[in-house]
Amino acid sequence: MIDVLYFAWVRERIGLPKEQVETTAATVADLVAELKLREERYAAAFEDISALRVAVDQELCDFDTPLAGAREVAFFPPMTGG
Amino acid sequence: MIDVLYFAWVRERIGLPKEQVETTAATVADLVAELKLREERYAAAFEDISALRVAVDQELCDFDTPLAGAREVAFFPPMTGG
Amino acid sequence: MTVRVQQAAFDLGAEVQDFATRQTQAGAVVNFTGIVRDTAAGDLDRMEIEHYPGMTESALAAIDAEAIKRWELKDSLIIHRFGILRPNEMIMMVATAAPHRVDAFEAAQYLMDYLKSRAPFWKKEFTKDGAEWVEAKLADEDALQKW
Amino acid sequence: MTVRVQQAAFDLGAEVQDFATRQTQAGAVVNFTGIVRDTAAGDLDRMEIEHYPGMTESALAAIDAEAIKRWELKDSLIIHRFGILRPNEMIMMVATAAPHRVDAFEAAQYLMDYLKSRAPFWKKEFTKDGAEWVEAKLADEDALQKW
Repeated sequence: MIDVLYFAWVRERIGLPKEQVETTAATVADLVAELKLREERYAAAFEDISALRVAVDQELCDFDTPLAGAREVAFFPPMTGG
Repeated sequence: MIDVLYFAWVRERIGLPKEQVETTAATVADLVAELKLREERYAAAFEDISALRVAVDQELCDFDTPLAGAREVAFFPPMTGG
Repeated sequence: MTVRVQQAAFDLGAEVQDFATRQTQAGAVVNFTGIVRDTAAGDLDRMEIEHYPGMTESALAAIDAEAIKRWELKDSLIIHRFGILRPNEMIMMVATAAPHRVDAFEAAQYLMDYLKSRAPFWKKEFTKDGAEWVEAKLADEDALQKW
Repeated sequence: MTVRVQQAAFDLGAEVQDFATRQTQAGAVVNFTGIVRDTAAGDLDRMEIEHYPGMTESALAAIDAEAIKRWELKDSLIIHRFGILRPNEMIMMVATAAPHRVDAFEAAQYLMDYLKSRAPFWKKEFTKDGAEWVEAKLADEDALQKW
């Protein structure tokens, strides 16, 4: 089980900020592929992956990052701090 | 008559902050040459002209600046503001 | 070397005064403050800033640690707010203290450049016409290249 | 767009707070503050700052005007003290306000670089061993080349 978090418009499109996901996905990209198959709102949120950023266990990383041992994956648009 | 001002160690070496000078010097360099002939303390202050800066009528300028119409000439070391 | 992520407003004057007066080794102090600006149309009701609790703090601490490694800093401070902010409210501030001004300036710019694009904050602007997420600027991403 | 040359101390916190809160067009505010640092030996009694009344004000105004020409500034402030200053006293500050952070940062650095080498101030340090004029640094002169 992995905690999957969504922020900003990703959260709004999917309609929830956080959920627990039962997955055997090897990488972030695999997890995205699984989520997209779930429902239209997931497919919409993950439609253009280049518009998204991902953090595994609160560290920014790439979509090909392995999920072995990961507890938390977060998806969000490019950050706008400052 | 020109007001001649001295600041920082130039003022200390010459021993006064300001004086009126009767001169027909055409340029700042000519004025310096005249002042150096006056007394040892002037010669000491103006010994190394590359260590000095000059302002004519409160504008930084070069030593070859003409003095025609000038009311005020100031000599001082490189500035240390901030 | 201090990072604060908070919903409450901060007192810029008091923070800057306190930061500058507690320095004993640094003659140069730089501060940057970000303020909510109205839209071009002048109709901004509010900005809402969302963040990623936990990651926000660790991302800011990592950016701060990198700045301390790269420049001779004696002290640093990052304060960033989240939640609802109205026009003219202060969003965030960074402060740096160094023996020389170049270090204080460059470190503050570095903190700002990274904080813009690598700290998990997202801004949404609310006007009478609706709400829009603020889009990240390409120029902000490009700014990271110079470090 | 405000230049103050004064003997009296200034209230950094109040100045920065006032400067930032009076901005309505600028989301980015940068402040630099210079503080009297002790000597390496830790024996500084005081610093005396001499200046050239009249020229000081016009030189600072000219530097400020040039910054306003080069960057999109909505406001600026320069305060510089003269007279006797003790360790940890604030010598001077500049503040800049701009719509974008790059302008606020660069303009503040420009003001500082020019103020260091082109504003008629001279510093003298007094320790128990005597007094010495602070020498201008080559690095400060070189800093002007980049603008």
